[in-house]
Amino acid sequence: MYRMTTHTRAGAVTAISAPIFIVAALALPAVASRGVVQDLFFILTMLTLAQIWNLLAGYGGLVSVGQQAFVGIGAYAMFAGVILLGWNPVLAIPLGGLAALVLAVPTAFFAFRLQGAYFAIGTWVIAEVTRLLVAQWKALGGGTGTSLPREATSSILGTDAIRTLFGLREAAARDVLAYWLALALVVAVTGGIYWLLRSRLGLALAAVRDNVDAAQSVGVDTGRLRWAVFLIAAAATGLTGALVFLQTARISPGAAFAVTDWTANVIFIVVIGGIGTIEGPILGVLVFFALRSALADYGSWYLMTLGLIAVVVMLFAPKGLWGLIASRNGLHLFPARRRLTGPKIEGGI
Amino acid sequence: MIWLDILVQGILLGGLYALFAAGLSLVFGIMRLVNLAHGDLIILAAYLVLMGVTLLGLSPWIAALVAVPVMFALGWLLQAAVLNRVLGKDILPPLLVTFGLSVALQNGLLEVFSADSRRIPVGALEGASLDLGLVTVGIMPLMTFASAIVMIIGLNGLFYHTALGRAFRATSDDAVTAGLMGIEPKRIFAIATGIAMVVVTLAALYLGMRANFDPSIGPARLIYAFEAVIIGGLGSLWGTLAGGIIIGVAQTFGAALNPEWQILAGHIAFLAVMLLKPRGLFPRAVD
Amino acid sequence: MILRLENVSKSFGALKVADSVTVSVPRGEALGIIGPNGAGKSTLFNLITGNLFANEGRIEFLGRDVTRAPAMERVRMGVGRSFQIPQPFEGLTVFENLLTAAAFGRGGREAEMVDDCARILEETELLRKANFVAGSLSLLDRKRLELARALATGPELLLLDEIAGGLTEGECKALVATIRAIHARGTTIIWIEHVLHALTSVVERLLVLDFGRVIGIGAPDEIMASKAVREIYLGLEV
Amino acid sequence: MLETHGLTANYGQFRALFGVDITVAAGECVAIIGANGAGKSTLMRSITGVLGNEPGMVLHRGEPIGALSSAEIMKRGIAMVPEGRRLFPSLTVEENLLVGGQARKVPGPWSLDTVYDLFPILRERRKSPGTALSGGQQQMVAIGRALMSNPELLLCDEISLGLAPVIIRDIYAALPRIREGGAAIVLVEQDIGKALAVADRVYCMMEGRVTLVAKAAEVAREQIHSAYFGVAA
Repeated sequence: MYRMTTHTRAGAVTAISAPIFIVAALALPAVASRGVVQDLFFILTMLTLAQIWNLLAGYGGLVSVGQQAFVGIGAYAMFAGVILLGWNPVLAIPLGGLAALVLAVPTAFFAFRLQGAYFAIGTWVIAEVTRLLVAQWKALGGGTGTSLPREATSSILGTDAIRTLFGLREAAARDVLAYWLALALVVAVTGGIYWLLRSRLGLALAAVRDNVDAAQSVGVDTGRLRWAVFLIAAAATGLTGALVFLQTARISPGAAFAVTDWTANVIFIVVIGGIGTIEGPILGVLVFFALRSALADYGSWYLMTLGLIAVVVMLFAPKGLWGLIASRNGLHLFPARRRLTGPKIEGGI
Repeated sequence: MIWLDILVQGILLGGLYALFAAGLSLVFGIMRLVNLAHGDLIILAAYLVLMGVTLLGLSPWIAALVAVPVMFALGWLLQAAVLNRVLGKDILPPLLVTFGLSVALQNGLLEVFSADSRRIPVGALEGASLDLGLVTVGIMPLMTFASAIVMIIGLNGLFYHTALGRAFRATSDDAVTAGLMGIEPKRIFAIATGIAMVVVTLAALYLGMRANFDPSIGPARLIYAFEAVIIGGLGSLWGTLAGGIIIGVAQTFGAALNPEWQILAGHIAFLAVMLLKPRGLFPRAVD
Repeated sequence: MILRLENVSKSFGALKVADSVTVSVPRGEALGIIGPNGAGKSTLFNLITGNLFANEGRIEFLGRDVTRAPAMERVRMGVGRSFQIPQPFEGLTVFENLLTAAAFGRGGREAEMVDDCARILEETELLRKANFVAGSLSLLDRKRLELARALATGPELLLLDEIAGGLTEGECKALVATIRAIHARGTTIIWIEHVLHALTSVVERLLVLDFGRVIGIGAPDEIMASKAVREIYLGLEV
Repeated sequence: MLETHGLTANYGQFRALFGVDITVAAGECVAIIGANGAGKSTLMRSITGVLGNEPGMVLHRGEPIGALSSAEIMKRGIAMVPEGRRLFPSLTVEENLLVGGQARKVPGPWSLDTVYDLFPILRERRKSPGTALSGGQQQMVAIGRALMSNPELLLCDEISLGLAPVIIRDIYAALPRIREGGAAIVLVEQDIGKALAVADRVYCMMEGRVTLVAKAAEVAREQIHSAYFGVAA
């Protein structure tokens, strides 16, 4: 007689349009220029990082400002796989995820000892330590960094097929491959987070966010939940890092562990778009990219503007741009709300 | 004898880190706010002092004296206009706001002062040193350390022997009840942040006189400050000095082994303390 | 005996909030707990649920020593509780609140819990508002939700903390009828309450707590009539 | 001197007070009794501005004070002894007392010396941290701290809570002396006997409403019982 559903009309629209978007995005390199493909690669990887950070902070309450640790270690692990083990770069990407996962264990062990805001700086310290340690890794260029060897970049799995398919030069084909991988990653991460929110774990996350004591008293293992979220986020961040530096083919500790690129920008995307929603980071990354393009010629004014916009958004619209939209018309493109249907039930949401 | 020298240098360096940390500790102690822009505010103050020296031709000491009220007002305004609005049970808003401020400030400084390294000129004092028999110490590090001690004594005096200090501690314990005593918590917070900025100016003065600085080095100062505070145990200024000394000594020993290990050694010392004493060396009895 | 407390003590610094509490609750009983504000009633609940751990003594649930077992484990064994100040998951709907409790309290799949959640919502008169966000509820509905969520964990032992306080008489009556029905189905209940007429209409025994000590336990009539209890509880100098 | 008109209070979504009217005249002692959850403490928190309310709902000397902050209300001469004492743990006994008087400096009978005369034990323990004291001594500090501002009106929220009867007697013994100093007193109490013994008038509250207003000397036990529990004795 009673049924549970998460179905909404907006959700149905998403379910239909998402595959169309994905197919269109897959086919895009056939018509788009190399510059567009590179821009899209940038957007997709930033979106991936933003979704992951949003999972951590927006859903898990874990405000990390040390995500660059996992980007960096993921990228370096991929380089190590290629340079030291002679793996194909594409196959070395999972190594990045694995390395980040391994690093996440001691990171969580230390950072979880710090309460609240100090957790944030704790993760930052770990990121710095990782950066300094990696800079000692002479086989990978130490403090100055290194590049992927020519023979590795020229033999990346799948580039030959892309070259013949689109009639591209090698470097452009590599960009297309990276773009496709980024597309796969962002779909997997966004889809994975959406799936998580619709699973039991999603209820637990929401419960813990609302009230830790009450969550424990209904049987939620809050400690394990934190660990799970942190480890998942670290592994996915590591994969993204490996992919980003596969595309650039050059790495240095400064670039791979840059707090501005991999954490500050990501935080601004989430905050401006709307924290605690899947739609927020998507909207945020578009605003971010638009700002970046518009202010590209103004050097550091651009980052300053971004920082100030984030402050203003936090002060006046703490739920971000998507929050403004959703509060107006209750639109949810990724509905996870479980509704009970059956006799005697009135509206609600 | 070289090791003794390194130890002394490290201890004196700890004084500088205690200066970095005291403002952070003060603000956290009173309003449970972690200001991620703290390091960048130090750099801002350093540029203010530098401007006083280069544009107005003042001596660094006078320039710092001029910068003090400016920084106090800035801290007061920052707290009253921005941070008071986001203080609350949820730690996310203040963290994100101060993080946004940090990035904005850093890039604003970069735009105004460029990425060039600068230094506050102090003339003859810069290289001067004092021969203590066993070791020779620089006058500047010695003054830094002495200033840190004077500052801690001063802050403790303010905290424990004045009505304002009483109001600080009462508000820190229980802001609602402090309100019932006629104390406006938001006003107290604004004054506290103002005072923290005065300490920041002192830190900036020594930072700028002892070494080169540029707009990008704020976050690293924040991290040193944070480590000193956590090692010391929240809420104890003497503990913060001890924390600063531990990091300073670790850094000088690390640097003696290999110049590349200086910063790393400081961080490792921090992590080691965290492992052994998660609540710091001198935790407050009441939390 | 479903629950046994043996010489359970708990102190916060110098303050003893539970002082050698010994009590046994047989399966199916409804036990009321009264005592002045600050007597340690909610502390006792927190010790039973594992939100606090006893300094001394032993707590047994279903014959197993649970003195050191964490809250989460006790919920799964069948200890359900409501909070004195309602603590709903404000961002979730009423139904989702129950679903969370059912899925984690019993360790089952969500889909299997739907019917049961609907039944509990019906019983606690919340069905109508199943899809309302908990943060928007009135006090009465919050109290109902506290009860419903505790029930959704599938408790053998239900701990109710001042669930009738702050309600109008009519609202209180309706809630009491619900609690009585739950009790009639065999759920063991321990109930802290200041609204005595509500309490005495359900419970079979009353326990009086003062300064963390048990100063009386027995049939409600006897307890309410005892001079010592009246003096301590009401402070009336009779 | 103080009046509330249809005072309502909400905690988030739910309402804890449903239109409460009380008045307190200068120098008067009023008791507010009722079971736990009746709204007594909420009433105190509303009057002192801890909970916000509509400006016109609380009047002090005829002026609306509902929109003022706790600090501003306190500076008008309304001091509170909060429920649970709420001493500042990082302040000593003497500092706790001093903090009570530092924001409002008006001439009056109360000073560090006279508070120590009222509760001599506090003089001996003036250097101890407030929280190292016994419950009864802490309560004395809380009362003394409120007196330090020489208030016109002293609000006492559950000052006998969790204390042994002999200690409660000592604390209540101080109330007549506080009245001699000129302050009006509002006593929020669960201990009906104690409250009635010192009050001029009594309000009984139940479930967020005032259910009984009477002169303390004239009220019958049965009346209180039914106002307190909602059922006859």
